[in-house]
Amino acid sequence: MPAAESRWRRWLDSDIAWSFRRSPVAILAAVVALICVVGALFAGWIAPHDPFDLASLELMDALLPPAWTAEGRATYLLGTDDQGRDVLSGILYGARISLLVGVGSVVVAMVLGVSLGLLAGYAGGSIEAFIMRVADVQLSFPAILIALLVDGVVRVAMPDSAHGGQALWVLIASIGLSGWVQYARTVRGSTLVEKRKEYVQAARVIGRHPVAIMFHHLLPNVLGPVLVIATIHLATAIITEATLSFLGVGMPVTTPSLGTLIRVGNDFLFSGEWWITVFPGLALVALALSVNLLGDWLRDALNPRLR
Amino acid sequence: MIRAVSLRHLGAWAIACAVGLAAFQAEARTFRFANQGDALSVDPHMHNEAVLLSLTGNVYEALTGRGRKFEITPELATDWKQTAPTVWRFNLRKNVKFHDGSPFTADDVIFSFERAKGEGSDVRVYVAAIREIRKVDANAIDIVTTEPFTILPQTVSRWYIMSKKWCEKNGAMRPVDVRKGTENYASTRASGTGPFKLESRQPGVKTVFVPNPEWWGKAEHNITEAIFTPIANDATRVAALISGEMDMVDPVPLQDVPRIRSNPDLQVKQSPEMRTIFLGMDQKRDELLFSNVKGKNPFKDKRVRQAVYQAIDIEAIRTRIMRGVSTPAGIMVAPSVEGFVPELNKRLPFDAEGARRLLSEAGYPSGFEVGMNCPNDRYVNDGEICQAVASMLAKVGIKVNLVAEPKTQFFPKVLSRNVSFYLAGWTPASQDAHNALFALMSTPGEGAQGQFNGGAYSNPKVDDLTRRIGAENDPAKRTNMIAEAFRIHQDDIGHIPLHQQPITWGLRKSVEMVQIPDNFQYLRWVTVK
Amino acid sequence: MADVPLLEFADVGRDFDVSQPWLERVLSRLPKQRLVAVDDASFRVARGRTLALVGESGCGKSTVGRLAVGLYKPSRGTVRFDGQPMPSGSGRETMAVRRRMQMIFQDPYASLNPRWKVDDIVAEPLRVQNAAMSETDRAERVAALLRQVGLAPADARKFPHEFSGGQRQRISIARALSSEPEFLVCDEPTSALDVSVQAQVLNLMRDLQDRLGLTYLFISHNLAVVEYVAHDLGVMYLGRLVEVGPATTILKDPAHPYTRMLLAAVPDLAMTGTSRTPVAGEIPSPIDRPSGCAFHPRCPHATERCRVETPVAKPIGDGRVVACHLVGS
Amino acid sequence: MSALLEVRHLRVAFETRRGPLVAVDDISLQIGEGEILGMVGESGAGKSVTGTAILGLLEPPARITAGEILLEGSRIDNLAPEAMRRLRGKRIGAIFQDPLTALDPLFTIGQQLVETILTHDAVGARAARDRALKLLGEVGIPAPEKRLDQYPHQLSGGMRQRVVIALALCAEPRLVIADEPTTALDVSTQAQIIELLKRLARTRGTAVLLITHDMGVIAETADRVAVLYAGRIAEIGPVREIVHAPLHPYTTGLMGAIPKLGALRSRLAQIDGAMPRLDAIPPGCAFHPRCTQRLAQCDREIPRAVAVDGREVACWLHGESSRG
Repeated sequence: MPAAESRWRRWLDSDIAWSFRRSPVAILAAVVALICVVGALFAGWIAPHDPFDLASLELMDALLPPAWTAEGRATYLLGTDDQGRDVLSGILYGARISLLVGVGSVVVAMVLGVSLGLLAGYAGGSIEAFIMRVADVQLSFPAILIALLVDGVVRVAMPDSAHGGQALWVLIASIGLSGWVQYARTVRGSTLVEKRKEYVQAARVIGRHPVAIMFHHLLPNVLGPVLVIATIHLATAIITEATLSFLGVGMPVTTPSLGTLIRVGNDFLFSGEWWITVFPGLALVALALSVNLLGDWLRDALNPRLR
Repeated sequence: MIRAVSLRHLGAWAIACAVGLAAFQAEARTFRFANQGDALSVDPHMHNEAVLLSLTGNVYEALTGRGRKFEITPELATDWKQTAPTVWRFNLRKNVKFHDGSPFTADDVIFSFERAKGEGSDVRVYVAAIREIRKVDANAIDIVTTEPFTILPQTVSRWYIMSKKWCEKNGAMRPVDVRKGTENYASTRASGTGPFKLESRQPGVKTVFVPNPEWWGKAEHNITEAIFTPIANDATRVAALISGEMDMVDPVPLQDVPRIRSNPDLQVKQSPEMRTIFLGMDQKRDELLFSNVKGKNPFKDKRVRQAVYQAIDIEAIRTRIMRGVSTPAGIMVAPSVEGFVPELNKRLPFDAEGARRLLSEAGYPSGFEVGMNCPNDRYVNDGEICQAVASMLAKVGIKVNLVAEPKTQFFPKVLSRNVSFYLAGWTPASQDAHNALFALMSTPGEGAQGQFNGGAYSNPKVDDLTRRIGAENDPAKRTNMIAEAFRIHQDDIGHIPLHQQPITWGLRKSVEMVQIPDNFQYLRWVTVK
Repeated sequence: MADVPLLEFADVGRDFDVSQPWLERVLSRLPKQRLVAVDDASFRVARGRTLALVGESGCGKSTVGRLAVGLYKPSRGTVRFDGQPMPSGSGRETMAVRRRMQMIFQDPYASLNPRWKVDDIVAEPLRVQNAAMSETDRAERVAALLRQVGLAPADARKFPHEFSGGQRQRISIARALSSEPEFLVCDEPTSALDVSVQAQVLNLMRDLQDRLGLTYLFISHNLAVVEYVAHDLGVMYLGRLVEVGPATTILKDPAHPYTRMLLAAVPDLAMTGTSRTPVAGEIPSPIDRPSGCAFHPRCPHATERCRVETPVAKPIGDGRVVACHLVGS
Repeated sequence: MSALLEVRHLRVAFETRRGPLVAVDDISLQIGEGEILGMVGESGAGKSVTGTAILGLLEPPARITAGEILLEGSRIDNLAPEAMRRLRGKRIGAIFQDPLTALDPLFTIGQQLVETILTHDAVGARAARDRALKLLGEVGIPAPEKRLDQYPHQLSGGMRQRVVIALALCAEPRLVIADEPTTALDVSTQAQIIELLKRLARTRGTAVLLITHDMGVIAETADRVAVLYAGRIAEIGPVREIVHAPLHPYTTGLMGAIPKLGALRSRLAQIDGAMPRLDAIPPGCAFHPRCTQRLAQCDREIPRAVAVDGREVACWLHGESSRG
């Protein structure tokens, strides 16, 4: 595959790759994020236990401290929770759900925000005014509040959605809906700049449909900043999910995300079983911080003025 | 110039503050207490649930009450006697006024009877045995029971008397279910005869009580105000106690008991609760609402119920989840309940292998799936117990789809019997086994019979015995009949009793408060040093 | 047939709404503001010829160009293409006309989508207007087009940023030619280019006209550039055509005072060292156009009549049409 | 004529991760009092970088890697930033292409002028205002009293550029660097600004470095001209001679490519190809791939500037050998 190889070489030679190699923070963040992502994706193979398999839980093994302490057991490296669930496995599986919700809600927010931003920027007039006023109004509320609101509405509308698989989609939808504004505003701004450029006019002269112009011409040119926002938003979305789960409106205990694990563990913080909450907490910090640092680096790397 | 004025202002203000503060300290004694949940309403007939009855029990009173030792005491009735097998004469306390100023009379008792047994009432169980109430005069009534009913004074102790005039005036003739979005005057306001008045209430936020200076009794407390706050999160509740924000919290999570004990300013008050935690199974429907088994109901098969029973490692629950302070139960009532049968209080052994065998005998060699409903803010570690049960059942092949939710969502489902498998707890309000047999284990029927029998367990023998126990005056016969009923139920595995949980309060050392086995928190016995 | 001009503007006007956003306008009680970008524009472009429009910023020449390709619809008057009024909308008729016209833009850095490869850019009109064409035919056509504008067929696989400004403008031209148009609007096609490259592009455009019989509407602010390409010339000032006619005639003997001023302002290499008197004043904003003849505040010959009465464009005999009170009377 | 500004063998490079890119290489020039030196070249030839280097406004990654710059005999390229800042206000003025960015939109024209005058001279506020008025009159702004209280956005482009020139002249600098001062303006306004620059040089004796891509502007304005190609001076000398009889093949091509009035629909002479990018400057004479009179040594050795008939030209055609 010489073509692929040369593309890889070109990538290695690009400014982004160069700036990455020059940034120890970015490398460290990437390594940590990679560990988190690999651990989450391959939880089924890596994790010593399956925390979702209720049959494998041993209640008699509950509340064991980490392996290196006197009462710890080697089979439970980071100890067990009150149900005898392996904390390490819980973290790996929990990170998978956190990542899934994070990525899912970023995709929802991105698709929604980019489409609305493109539409607002390209169509202008009352469509733009309407979309952007809605965005302004939403922006005056904290994202977590919007997410709580959406979540609450869905729960009232579908009372059983709080459980099982549906909770995941509800979470993705509510966090996604709370985050589209940033994308829409950025994309609208870039679209306003891009649509005045002559290549857009050229496409109009050719007679291309406005939707085609929006998606074929404008979209690729406004995606740069979107990528940066998406990365930073991923960290925010993971945190938001954790917050919602911590508040008890996120993932249920039977399929815990990192936030749920922290909430469950929180009850044991006073009583000395610190490992139940501290390790998921550290995992969350590592995941969110590394993704956020990567986003910061990407923003700087893509912004020539800061270079 | 401006500076001088403002300084003088400041000085005056500071003095005023200091004086005010001193006066405040001398007079005001506010008692702050917290529970993990709030009452749904302050209408005492709206919901038969301990937090509501406990809270409103400070404002409303019943004909009979409970003393510090949980004994039956005169309250709005000064004395009573059985005048015929089915007739009881209650002499009412004179010169008692409701908080709105209206006098308490026999009419109010009759009104409260109609209200408690009427539409919307959740407390029918307490008046179910009563056929009618006859007014003798303004201060005496005859209560006629349908059948001879020996434990009437115990049974009516949680049936609170409301003012007829007040209810009529404020359009609160019937209790309404706030869960259905309806509310009336009595949902957030109260006018009882009790030692405390309801000063204000913000549902879910706080409820404020102040002493009733015109109470008929002699105050045994020394507080000037009591503020109740629901704090759902265990850690937050404990933190509120430790930080001094709360004077008393209930419950203290078991894992936090050592920590509170080690605090020199705090104490833990713990005693076995009368409540029995149990599992219920739908044994009526031909097909379970939440299961992958179609066309039949596995729980109708005793072998399945027994398999569930024997799959549960109660020792593990006791030592790990209950931190060693629960009392495993073999029957549906606690040892402190009148009629408890010690020789029956033995559990089937934990035997996962046997459970699997029973399941395959019953035709489920690879198990089945069932939905389980569970409260997560009602009992001690309720959600955790359910999770543990789910994982234990998973080991024998029963896949449990657990729905753990706040009690406000949980209870309506159980009461309407729209559950397949559930966890609940029961305290016989009359302190008598009959209440458990009648409300929990009898076939759901007219009025309050089997009202809390969420799985509709039904055995005509139990029903018949229960009726006869209610009418039996001979203590020995009665005890035998109770034992017989429990034996039948135990043999049927109508429910799976789990354990009695401890009542665990966290208090400041400066607070004295009486703990009774039904975990009512009476402000009338609170003293703050 | 030959008598029908390929493009004809008949009393065409175009206004723009330049009001503040609705909310601000309502809050500060501002009236709606209209900008008359083009007014009373009448001219014809014959087949195979080049009409150059010249004028300073804000004179409306770019608006005329966009009206000519249908990017804007006229507020008044009619634009006819090949004798037919310009269709609007996105129907088949419009597409049929669109295929016959193309546009080349000023900024070679903005007129090519930076994320597209050259072959996609050049083939875009083909894909839109001739969807039935096979990929191989299309690739061949792109290669031929690139050769035609002096680029290598291998350049098709590159991105625009790999080219210099002049090369990009060639790509623009290739794209414009891909649908085999008869008519090209060239909006300042060389003003962003360096002189040496400008010469290349101008020569290329001339060659293409000779070879393909193209008709150009050439828009520029530079009279010297225009001289190299134009058969006919239109001079615009503040939205109006002040003088239209054969380029030779106008450049040799400008009739309108503004044309004269423009000619005088072109820096002349031959005049090195000698000083001359520049025209006074600057172009007013199109939003507040002077009354009467818009040029009167700067015109050395302005009379009272110029201040009051808008001059009507009238033929002055030698094929020219001039809008000035002082000319032809 | 003593040189007011002297640039000796200036070299400016951009430090990149692939090594330095030389944007200006071995440029030497002098400007005398009252003289206008035009600097012409295509985009990327290094004109603006030279101007910025003289102003001491180069920002990383660009920096001077060789050569020196002398103003009135003393070196200014090695001054501390603070000293250079004072010098820029006082002795070197600057005019840029976009007048709007050179003016602060939040202050009136008068405030900006008066403040600039007060920073450089210990005069009273009233005197400063009088001087501002005089300056505005001098740069040809009608009704200067009225303009003094206006904000930049209220002025037209030409007026703004005049204000920028007035600002540059506040401290009566000895040298003015004008970087494309007319590019953003309409032709009629451009002619006015050209006249203004010429008058300034004549009456005040200010030396002007006029950077532009427009040979026409140079021809009209400058006394001498330096033609830049790929960072080097191809040819430098009196405007009239270079315009009429260019020696360097690049200059010749450039002059031929400029459209001139009176040459109706004739074909333009053109130089094929384009100027190389900084990262791909050919060896030897950078122009050789485009040159029609290429010699054998052109792609090997960089030609040194030689004096020919009062000008200097860097081309092997005019080396030692061809000098008669």
